[in-house]
Amino acid sequence: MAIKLLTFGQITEIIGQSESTVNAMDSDALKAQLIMQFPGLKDLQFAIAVNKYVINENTGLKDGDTVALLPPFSGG
Amino acid sequence: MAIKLLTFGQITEIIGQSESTVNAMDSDALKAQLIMQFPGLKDLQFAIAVNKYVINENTGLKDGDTVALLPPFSGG
Amino acid sequence: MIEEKKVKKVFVNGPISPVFVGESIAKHSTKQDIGAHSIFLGQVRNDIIDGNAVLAIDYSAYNEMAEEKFHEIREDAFQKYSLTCMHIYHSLGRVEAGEIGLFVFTSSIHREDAMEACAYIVERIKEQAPVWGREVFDDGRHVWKQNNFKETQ
Amino acid sequence: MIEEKKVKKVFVNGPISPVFVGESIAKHSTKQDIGAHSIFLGQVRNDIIDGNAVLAIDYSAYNEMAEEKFHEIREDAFQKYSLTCMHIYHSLGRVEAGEIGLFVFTSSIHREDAMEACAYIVERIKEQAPVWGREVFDDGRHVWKQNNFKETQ
Repeated sequence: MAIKLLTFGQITEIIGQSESTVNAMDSDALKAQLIMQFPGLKDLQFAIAVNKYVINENTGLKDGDTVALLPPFSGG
Repeated sequence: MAIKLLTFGQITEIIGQSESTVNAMDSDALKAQLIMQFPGLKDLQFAIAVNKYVINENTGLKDGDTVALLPPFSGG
Repeated sequence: MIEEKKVKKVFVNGPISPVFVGESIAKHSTKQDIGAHSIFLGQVRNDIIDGNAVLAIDYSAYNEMAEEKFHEIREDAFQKYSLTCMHIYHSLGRVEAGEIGLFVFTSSIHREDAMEACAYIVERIKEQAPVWGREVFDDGRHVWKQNNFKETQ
Repeated sequence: MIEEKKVKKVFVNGPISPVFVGESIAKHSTKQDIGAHSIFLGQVRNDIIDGNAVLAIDYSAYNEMAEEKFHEIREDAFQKYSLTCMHIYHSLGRVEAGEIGLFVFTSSIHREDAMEACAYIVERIKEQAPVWGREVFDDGRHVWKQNNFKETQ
């Protein structure tokens, strides 16, 4: 299950890279695993997008999916 | 009682001049007198300003006052 | 007399050029507490009325009263909204279809003030400024425009 | 693929120049059914945060998602309001204090549509576009900006 992980803004600063490959069954598992690896994420608010759509509940992941971690937006 | 009469837009077209001197005791008398002289004014909606302030009721006029007949606005 | 000096010039002869709008925006780059600009532009439409197309609008005004009314609208807008800057320009004379006859420009720290003030000023002008537009048709005839407006305070 | 082609380019590198805004306005003089233009410009403020002044904002985005989101916002605005034209430009990269990073431009026959659509689009962008602004201070540090927005639609 190779998932492409994209990060932005402050999250990239914590993780140290903006693009990587990870393994996870679903979005909750991925989030838990990332927080374990990067405790700095715990205090951050962020949304998760799977294949460019923001999800609001745990979502199953399959090979080739792109998951993005989105800190609060500040465009405009 | 020399009143300076200013007209604009369609009213100037009916009266034939944009500035003239008239005599009248008050705004109602002036209006009646103008409608008598220029029957085309009867079917027109217009506001009256005395010394640049739009009046909403009959207003006494004194020597040197400026009265303006204002057809519906269409600026902007 | 001091009162008179505060009245900013609103009327311009002929259309308002897009280049002038760009230059007005550029002048605000030194005002670095501004976060938002809102701009309204009124453009002359080539409406078809009874089969004839509007070529242009010829604007005239009761200048002395209009300048006072614009001043009052300006003061009221500064009172109601937290604004950094406000500019109002209105054409007099002939403005061809496709050209601009009204330019309202408000600036503020946060976007709500600029946007709400801009709409407020436009409504007040349409409703209360003693300005008249004569729509000139391609067959040489004309009609006097009449504004629709919502009642503003 | 056909879907992709309809996506209009929103992102520009660096600030949006006032001259570009003027040129965009000028292009609409041939569209003579337009009666009203509404423009919103977001300008970078030199806010003082903890005693340090913001020099610039460095914008980055999740480009692919943002372009789709802008497209969706555009379609929704055309659905909700009667618009003749709509243009959205957003900066990426560094925009200095006093420079412009967002340009929303709506045009319509009657003024209400252009003004309401412009406000609607600005709110949707602030709330939903995956764009981030890094505020760079004069002492070299930075913070990540966070938008305030009203819930739209």
